[in-house]
Amino acid sequence: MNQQCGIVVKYFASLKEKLGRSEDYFTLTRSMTVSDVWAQLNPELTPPEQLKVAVNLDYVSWDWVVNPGDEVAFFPPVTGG
Amino acid sequence: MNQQCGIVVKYFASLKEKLGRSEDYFTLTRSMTVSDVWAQLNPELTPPEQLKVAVNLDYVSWDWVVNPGDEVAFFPPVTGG
Amino acid sequence: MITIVQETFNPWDALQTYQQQMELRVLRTLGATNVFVGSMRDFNQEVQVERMVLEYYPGMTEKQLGMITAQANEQWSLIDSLIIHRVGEVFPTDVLVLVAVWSAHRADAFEACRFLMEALKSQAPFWKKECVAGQQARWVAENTVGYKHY
Amino acid sequence: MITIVQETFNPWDALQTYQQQMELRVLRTLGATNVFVGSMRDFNQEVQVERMVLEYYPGMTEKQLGMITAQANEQWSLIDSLIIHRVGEVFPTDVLVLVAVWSAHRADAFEACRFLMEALKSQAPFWKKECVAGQQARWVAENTVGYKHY
Repeated sequence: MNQQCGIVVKYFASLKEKLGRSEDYFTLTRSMTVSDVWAQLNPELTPPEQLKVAVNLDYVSWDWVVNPGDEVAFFPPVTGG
Repeated sequence: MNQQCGIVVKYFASLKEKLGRSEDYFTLTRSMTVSDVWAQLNPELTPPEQLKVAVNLDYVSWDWVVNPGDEVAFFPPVTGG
Repeated sequence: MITIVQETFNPWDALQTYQQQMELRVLRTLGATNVFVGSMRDFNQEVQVERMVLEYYPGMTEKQLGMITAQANEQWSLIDSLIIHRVGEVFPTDVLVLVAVWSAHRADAFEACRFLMEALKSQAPFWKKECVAGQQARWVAENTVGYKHY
Repeated sequence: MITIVQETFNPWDALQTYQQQMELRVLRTLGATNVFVGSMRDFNQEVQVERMVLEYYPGMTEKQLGMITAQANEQWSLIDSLIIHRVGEVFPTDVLVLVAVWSAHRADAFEACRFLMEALKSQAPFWKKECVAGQQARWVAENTVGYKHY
């Protein structure tokens, strides 16, 4: 896989445990939103309503278009502090 | 002076310096409000508008009636903290 | 606890010491602590303040601080609180006041601590006299209101 | 300064150390410090929590904390701020988070500290998993809103 054409997808906390994995590598073959990325990688699971998504360490909405080289992350509401 | 019939009047901070004294002892000969007490002890000085008054360690208004044995205090707005 | 102190104090040491005296069963219920520390700046209204003298009204000051603490306990769900106020001669960087509030949840600690500070500044009989470089010492006229942003 | 720590820390020691490194010319401008300390209680929603595991998102967590600190600096007049957040395995009475804000005047310190805590709790990627006596470990679902009284 050419890293430049791929994206890294990370999962955290309860989502990571539910999916049983913490990271996916994925090669973009067409223009995709984060919503498309989720559907491609987790077709069996409708994303929980509260699920958050970040691209390159910033929060984005589900219609955000990803680019090759991006780091995408899905995670439940944060509970720190 | 019989302590039981008298009141102690205290002055603090800038008021104490202005008056040049920190305490007066005063024998009540009739029913008096704190306003009367001030007028009796400091006839030459109209009390500054912002001046605070306390009787027995609690804030009171200027029409509060004093009793023998009371501790009356006059002081400028507080500036602690 | 409410204390009036004549000597310089270190707020972090004071908090350490105070919290060390709490029982473990109390410590295990603490979720939130909010602390305010007020210290002496060397400038006030454009003039350089070299030192200050803090006067108070022994008896009334403690009573008023006790009353505002009781009010805070009525209004919020608090586990403990600590007020330490300095009096006497103070110099720049000296701590003037420490207010600390312990509670289970953060809203109570934040709000009660701020309430205590504002109430202290408007009710507790303390007066500051500033000694300004090259000028006669002057009494601070009045405290500012602290809730300016609301 | 923003720090993520893996080990137990004492908030009052941390503040002492941090403030000791400030320059005297900075210390002389400080009028107000507001500190929030969040610690682990042994009860949450009626069940006894024996320990917790705090997960975070290395990189994003620091970035988000940096962004909220920048926002606080835009909105209030601050001299310095410090955020320390614990991750990994924690036990009752352990400190989870410390937020400290230094300013010239108290309203800025109070408001910025509270803003930072609320922003941290809603934006910074940390997740708590509670290990409850006699039950399976469970992820905390969502943080409460802290401004309940306003």
